[in-house]
Amino acid sequence: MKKFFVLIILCSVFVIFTGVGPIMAQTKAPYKIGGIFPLTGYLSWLGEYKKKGSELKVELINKAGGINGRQLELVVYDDQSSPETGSRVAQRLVSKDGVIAMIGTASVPISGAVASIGNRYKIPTIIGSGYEVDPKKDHFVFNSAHKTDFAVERPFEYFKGKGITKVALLMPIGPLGELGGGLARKYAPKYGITIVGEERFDVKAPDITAQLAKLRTLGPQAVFSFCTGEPAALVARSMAQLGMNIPVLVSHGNANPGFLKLVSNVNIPILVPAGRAAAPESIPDNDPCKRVILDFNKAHQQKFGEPANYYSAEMVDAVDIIAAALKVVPTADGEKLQDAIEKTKGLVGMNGIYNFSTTDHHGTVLQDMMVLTVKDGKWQVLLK
Amino acid sequence: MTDFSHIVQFFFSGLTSGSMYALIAVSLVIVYKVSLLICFAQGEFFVIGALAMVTLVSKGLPMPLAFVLSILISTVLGALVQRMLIKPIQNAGIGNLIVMTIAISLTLRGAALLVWGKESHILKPFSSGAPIPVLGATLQPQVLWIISITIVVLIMIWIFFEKTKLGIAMRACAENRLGASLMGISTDKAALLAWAWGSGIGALAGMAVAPLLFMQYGSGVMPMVKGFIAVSIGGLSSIVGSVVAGLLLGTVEAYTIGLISSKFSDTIVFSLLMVVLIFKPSGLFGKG
Amino acid sequence: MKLLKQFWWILPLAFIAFYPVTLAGGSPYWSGLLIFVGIYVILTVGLDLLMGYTGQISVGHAAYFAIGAYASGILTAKYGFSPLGAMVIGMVLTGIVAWALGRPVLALKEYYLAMATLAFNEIVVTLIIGLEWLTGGASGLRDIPSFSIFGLVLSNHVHYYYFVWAIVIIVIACSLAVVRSPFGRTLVAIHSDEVAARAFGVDTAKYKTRIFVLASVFASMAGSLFTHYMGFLAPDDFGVLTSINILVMLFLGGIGTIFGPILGAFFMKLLPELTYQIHDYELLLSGLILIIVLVFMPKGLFGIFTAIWEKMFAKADK
Amino acid sequence: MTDKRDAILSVKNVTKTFEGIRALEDVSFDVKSGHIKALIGPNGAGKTTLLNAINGIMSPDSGHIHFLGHDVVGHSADRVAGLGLSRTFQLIRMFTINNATVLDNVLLGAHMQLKPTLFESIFSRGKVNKAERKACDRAMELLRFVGLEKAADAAPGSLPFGNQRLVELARSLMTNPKMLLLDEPASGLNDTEVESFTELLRSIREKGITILLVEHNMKLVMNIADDIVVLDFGKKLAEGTPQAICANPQVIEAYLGTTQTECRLEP
Repeated sequence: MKKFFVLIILCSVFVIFTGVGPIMAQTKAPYKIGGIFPLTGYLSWLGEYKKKGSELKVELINKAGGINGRQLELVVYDDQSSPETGSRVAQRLVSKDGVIAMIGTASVPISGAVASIGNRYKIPTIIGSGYEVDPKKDHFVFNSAHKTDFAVERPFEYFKGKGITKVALLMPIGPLGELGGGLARKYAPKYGITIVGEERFDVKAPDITAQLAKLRTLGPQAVFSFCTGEPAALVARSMAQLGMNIPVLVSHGNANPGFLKLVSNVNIPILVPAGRAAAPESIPDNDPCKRVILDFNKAHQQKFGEPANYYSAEMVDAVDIIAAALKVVPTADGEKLQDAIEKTKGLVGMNGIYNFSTTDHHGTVLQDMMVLTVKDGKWQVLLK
Repeated sequence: MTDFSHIVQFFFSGLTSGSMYALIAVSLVIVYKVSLLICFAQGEFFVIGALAMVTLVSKGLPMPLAFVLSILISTVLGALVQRMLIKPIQNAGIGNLIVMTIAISLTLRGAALLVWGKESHILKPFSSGAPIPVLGATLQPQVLWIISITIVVLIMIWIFFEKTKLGIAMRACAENRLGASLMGISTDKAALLAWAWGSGIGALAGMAVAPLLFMQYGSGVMPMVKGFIAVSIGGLSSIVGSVVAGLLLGTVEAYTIGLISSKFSDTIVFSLLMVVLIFKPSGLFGKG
Repeated sequence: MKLLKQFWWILPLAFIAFYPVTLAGGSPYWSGLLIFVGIYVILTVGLDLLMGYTGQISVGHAAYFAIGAYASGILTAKYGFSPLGAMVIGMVLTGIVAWALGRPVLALKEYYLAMATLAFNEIVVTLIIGLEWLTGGASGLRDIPSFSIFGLVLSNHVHYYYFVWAIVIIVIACSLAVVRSPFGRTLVAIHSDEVAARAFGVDTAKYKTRIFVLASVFASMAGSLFTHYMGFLAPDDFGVLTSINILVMLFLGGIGTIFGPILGAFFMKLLPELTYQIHDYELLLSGLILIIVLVFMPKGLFGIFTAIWEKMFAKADK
Repeated sequence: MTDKRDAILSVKNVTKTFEGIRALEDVSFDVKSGHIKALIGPNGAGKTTLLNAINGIMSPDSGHIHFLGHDVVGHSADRVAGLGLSRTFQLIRMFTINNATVLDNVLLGAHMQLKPTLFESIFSRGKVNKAERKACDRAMELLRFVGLEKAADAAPGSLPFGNQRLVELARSLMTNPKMLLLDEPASGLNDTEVESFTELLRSIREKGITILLVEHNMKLVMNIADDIVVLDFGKKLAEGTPQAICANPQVIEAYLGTTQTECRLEP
């Protein structure tokens, strides 16, 4: 009897917390695109941005009459911030839902898992992450996010202009940290920068002052910590608390309003590389991207009460790239679609102007990245 | 290349994490002593306490009131969990109990996700103020709060288990079930109380470090693992041992990061732990 | 009815044999899903030998999964080994690691044992992350070829499905052979009462180590199969959370039976298929399901299964 | 009295301390091959501790224990068992996990003969099965010997305590021991059962198996023991034939006082 009582309570807990899932119904035969986002797990906070952005873009395209008279449909799955689940849902999209292309996901390992499926099943896949696409092996994979190289090169260019030559690295343990560390060492000589020291930290650790204190002895003029979100804010805040009043460079993943909130009371210069979408007001009027960004932001503001950000922009552009290719080659054939995407030239997106080729699956160029800093809770452009 | 001020800074860093590990470890030990069960959901009380306080503060409640209310919420939650979920299967094997606490942890984390969403929440420090320079290193005021909360909690535990009739009876319960019932406390009631204490202290730990961390529904996993390490080193049933082990763990971590390798600090810490377990199977401070 | 009682095992076997062509309808997705299920069956059955039969708690089974997976991944992707050769090397390597760890670690009891196994899992994961030059670090290891045996490439999902399930069946057969032999009886004795078992001449440390090695070698095998199917490896999939997941499958399915873990793996891998629309609730749901199983059906899903089975035959026998 | 050649077990100056309390203090005695030696004494006298020390469950702090010429101090229990020493437990220790039956329990006694390995269990089923069938026959034989062949498939927990002790006895015999340590095997048996149990012990002795018997039932002890050693507070109080022990005033004071009526030899 007691056990029965427990059962009732457990069931009611679930009922209370669960709403009724939305049931989607489609009448036409649309072009199906798969979307894979980290909606739960440690990357979930950015997965939402990506999902919202891409869903809105699909909605806008459909409102404008679709493509070749057909609608687009975005089938979204959660990769749970795990490569295995990413691979599984990609598989599901490809073979069960029969999508003609995939977009999405966030971290390098999940991208790798999804890309592997895209290649195997010859489904064009547009990743939005730091994953570096090697067109020779990743024939079907593209990346609408700026190359991670840009997020290091551009700030280094800025450092050079400011006479900063000594940079210390404080990298999170994980894919981002590995990538950032490698790129920093790669580009430092080019911009006359010396890496004075390198430390690692666990993003879940409550305290990173030990690493910072160690780096401080090396006399750096700036700290480069290639991390995103809370850890980035933690680095900045800890530096401020230790009285290290030197610039801290964090990853381009931070160019979103959430990060502004996290560092609202930190008083050291925080440098964030970012695409145009992060600070549209600073773009000159003659820039073709400005229109695209402002138009989309308006719709985004209307629907979600906030403008799009750098994360959503990647996915919006990913949808756009597929849509553009579909207009050229109205096909469900993966090889043909891949070919069309690879031939895309001069596509004006929110992140820049995409020019793909058989040797470049990233499409954007170094100048598409800017360097921002946080000033009075707002973005300010340091390097355009 | 490291001078004295860094050694001090590493020490503060270790003290901060160490106090947090120690509090979690104590909450685990209290439950273990009475019900011979390590609760793998302790990390969730840590998170729920902190997030409840964030919410209450943002609703405009004064800090102290929010503090007390959050502890109360976790305590009641812990007691409810014990009554509803642990008690019905308390005679099952240890494997079942471990998996049950894992199930509770999944459920609470799932509920926290729905209540507080996926984003991180920040709690403002208990007192404003600039970092304090000490011997060339810097100390954040919140760290002083964490340390004093740890001390106060330990004193409270000491008073409760050594000086109050109820506490003494509970302790007796841990050692001898029959003896305890003679002292007027049933093992049932003792377990319930232990859970209440445990979840309350877990929540307290979460609230104390929340201003240093960014709290999110999944933030409880790491503290739980670290607390578990501390009790394994300190001995499952030794409160003093677990406090010392928690502080030791934090300090060793900080010095490993600072002096040896931040890349392999976790590898080193876990390897040390295995060595300790193999050569001292019931912890450094455990008996028998 | 009697026929059913004797030859019931033909039913699941037939299901597995015809699944890709019937239910899955040739869809790579559904075959793929069962490939994952198969891999987790191997892991869970291995853990069951260790936990369900021998009573040794492990919260770090993913460590051996990882060693097998990375041995296969690294040897094939970087050094051009044949997948089969790499798999065998992985199994040997894992076996040696487990053998070396076995005696000191399995001398621990209960929570200390849980902690030590968890710690080893963390050590393996942090080493994978730390040794970037070898493992590809946290960013993952790319370009792992499909499985091939003697020149026959199993890139087709249906072929690979049969390959994986053939191994699953071998693993199950081996496990059944072990538990239904004097060896299994010895394990149960160790589980029940280690001291008493020793008094009857059982070198408990030796037997615990042996079964630990077997379970780890199984896990390593599962890792190799996983690697070649994913074509990509990242440490994220081998953390303590994966170990806990395997533990949950074991308890959900029914610990201490060979068929329970199969049900558990099926259930846990198929559950997300039902909750795609409500992914935010999945965590809560899986927690609640597990609680319900633990409180109401301590023998897990297999317990219900056998209860129904017995009722069926009890009626039939009348 | 101490004939070296004849002693299968010899305990010399064994001392064991638990948290400051002397459980055993300088205990020495021999057990002659083929004898039944009874070990008696009040509760807490250290009898079970001594058995645990002999079969290697725990090591004494000092002293020597020789079994068949081997010094077994520091040997683990399984090595001692391998020498041919088996035992039963005061608090019954049955294997019950995974629905183990009475027969399974007895079969575990065959562990040292079967010495199962993983390789054979998997790859050499024929050989394993053959050995197992043989062991099964022997186990059934032993169950018949203790009168429990009907309970072979029962769960051990479902049997009355007395019968569980008999299962333990069968399990120990299954190891083909040279010597048995029996820890209060007759507790929980009624008078008629005790009588048949006495017969059982006699026929075990006839098989040439030496027995060290810890028992409170003085009637049983006096009936069957060749030799008795008395422990009190961890010290050896007396040793000798049943008659001598019965007549020993120290023993009567310390232990036999209330049960003296039973301390009588059968005619």
